Amino acid sequence: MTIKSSRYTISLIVVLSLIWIGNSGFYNAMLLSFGAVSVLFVVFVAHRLEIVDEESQPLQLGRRIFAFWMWLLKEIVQSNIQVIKRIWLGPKSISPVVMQLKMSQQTDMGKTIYGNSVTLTPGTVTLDIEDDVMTVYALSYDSIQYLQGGEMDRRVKRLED
Amino acid sequence: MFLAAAIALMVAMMLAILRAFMGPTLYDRILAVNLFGTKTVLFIAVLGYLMGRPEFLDIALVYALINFITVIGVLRFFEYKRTVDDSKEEA
Amino acid sequence: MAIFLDVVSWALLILGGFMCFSGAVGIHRFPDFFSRMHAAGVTDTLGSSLILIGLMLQTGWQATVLVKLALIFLFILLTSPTASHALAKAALHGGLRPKLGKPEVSDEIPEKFGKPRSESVNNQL
Amino acid sequence: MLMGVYSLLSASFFVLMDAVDVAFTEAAVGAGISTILMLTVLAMAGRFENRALHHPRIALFVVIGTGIMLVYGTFDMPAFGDANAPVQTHVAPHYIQQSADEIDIPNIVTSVLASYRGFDTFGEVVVVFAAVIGVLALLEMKSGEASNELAPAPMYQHKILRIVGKILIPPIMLFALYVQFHGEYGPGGGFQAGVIFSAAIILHAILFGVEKTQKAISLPIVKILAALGVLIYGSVGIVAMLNGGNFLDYNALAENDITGQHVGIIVIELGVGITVATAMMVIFLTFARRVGKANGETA
Repeated sequence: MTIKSSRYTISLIVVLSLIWIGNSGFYNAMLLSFGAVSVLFVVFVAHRLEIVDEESQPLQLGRRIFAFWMWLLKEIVQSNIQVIKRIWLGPKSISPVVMQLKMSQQTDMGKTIYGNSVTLTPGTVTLDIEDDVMTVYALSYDSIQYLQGGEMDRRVKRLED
Repeated sequence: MFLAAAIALMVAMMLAILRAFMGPTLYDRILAVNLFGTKTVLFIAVLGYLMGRPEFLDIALVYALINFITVIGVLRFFEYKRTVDDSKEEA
Repeated sequence: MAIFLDVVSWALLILGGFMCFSGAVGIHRFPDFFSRMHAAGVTDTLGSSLILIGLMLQTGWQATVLVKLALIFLFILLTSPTASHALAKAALHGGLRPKLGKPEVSDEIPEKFGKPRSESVNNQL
Repeated sequence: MLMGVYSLLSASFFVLMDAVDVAFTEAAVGAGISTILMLTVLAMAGRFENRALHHPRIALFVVIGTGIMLVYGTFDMPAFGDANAPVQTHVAPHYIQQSADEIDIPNIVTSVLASYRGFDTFGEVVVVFAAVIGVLALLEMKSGEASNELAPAPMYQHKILRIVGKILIPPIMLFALYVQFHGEYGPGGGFQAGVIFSAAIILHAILFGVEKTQKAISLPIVKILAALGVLIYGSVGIVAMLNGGNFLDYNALAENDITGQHVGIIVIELGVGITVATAMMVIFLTFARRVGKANGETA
């Protein structure tokens, strides 16, 4: 086990312990020791399943992700209002578009965040990601133009490095 | 107030079920079931408050987990089935 | 303070309920699968967030309840776009094609996704 | 899949009726695992369906007839919530009133399931184990031939699914263990925990392919664990006997009656959890492997 992989293990242990402590609500010695055993067991199984790495424990994103979330939240609220307006206006108000966009992210993690952010903001859905081209389906041309403007792309890119 | 939210969720669930039965495509059905699952999670959480039993949240959490796994499982199944069908057509 | 919290959480709950309801209406009003997906997305994101935050304000600061609600919240935010994306992708590869509004502004849907096979994806259940 | 909706619905009903534990089980078992197992079976059986031997109408008739009889039977049952119903007057009051004194754990359902009705639960665990043996006996008869794995759909393209799956699987497993150990306090226990844990493993198998899951969790070990779970349960009973009590009489496990009950319940819940989790895994993995084989032969 190298230093690098043990970092992810420690992060996993911390996350799992927090989940346990937050969930349990009983802090006697017995349940806490059960918790410790459970966490270790899960870490062991996760190692066997080969799912402990930089993809499952995105440490490199660091603190910047919070700022990104805040920004994303604002976007989500705005686009939600739009979609709901369209729902009540009826099917005539939409004119769906499919577009292929380039994504500037290098890692799969970055692409995932970008793709999921696009899907999370209603009005746009990621249909497919292949290499660095993303196929997006949108309810209207405006949302595509917004994505083409590239603000979200840049923000996700900034998370990466 | 919880009641109002619960009723709204109930109505949403009904509509989702309607869509699940109507189809018309397989994916519509899966979408509706997924929506139904999310609504159920919320519904159970709200219901827990309505009845003053916060341990219902455990169930809601399990639901959220299981719902996701089921949807993915169903999707993978049909994806897999299609690849087999395709290979059959070619043969 | 308590009353203020109550009012805010009521407002959030009602708003969330309304969002979920409109999303459900949306999956009946929109014409095809892909646009319905957006309607479902509305309820998944904003609807559930509003309701869960509304509930969080009503916990009376019991730590475990708060944590559980937060876990549900995170979980929904993580899985719902994933599930939507997987669904959309499966539908696209399964040969379903979205109805497009103005074809002139859309790129062609690439051939690599295979031929449309609308007849075979219907009524498999 | 509509079956899954049905399970969700009935779970909501149980929630309404305040039967938290039942709802929990229904949520986990009905909505998730049964749907996935059904689909796996479909994937396996769908290819070579035999021509129906008997007329489907007869079957329909039988089903409707049974349904009518069942509905008729319920007329004899006491009205829902009737305080004089035999269920309410027989042993239930004893369980509800004495549970706190005799066993001292907050969740009555767990104490009934694990302590008062220890024999019944033991029987259920054995049934689960027997189901595993049955599945293995039916499916593994032609073992020895090179197993050709579930045709891997191109996973490397599913970037989003892969990453999100990786993030989610460990918390799901931890949550299963949380449910396992908090069965005494809230809804939950061995059965539910086992199902959730296996669901995490099944998710891994769905996302990364059965082959990879099997490399991490070898089937022989899982099979041994399944047997071990039943063994744990049974040996608790035997230890109780050695200490001078009856089979599964937890009071004999420790000096103090209540401590004895606690220890007994925790250990047997663990046994139940292990058995259920491994049973689900064995069944799913065996089926999934067979799917690959069957299609390898026909396609």
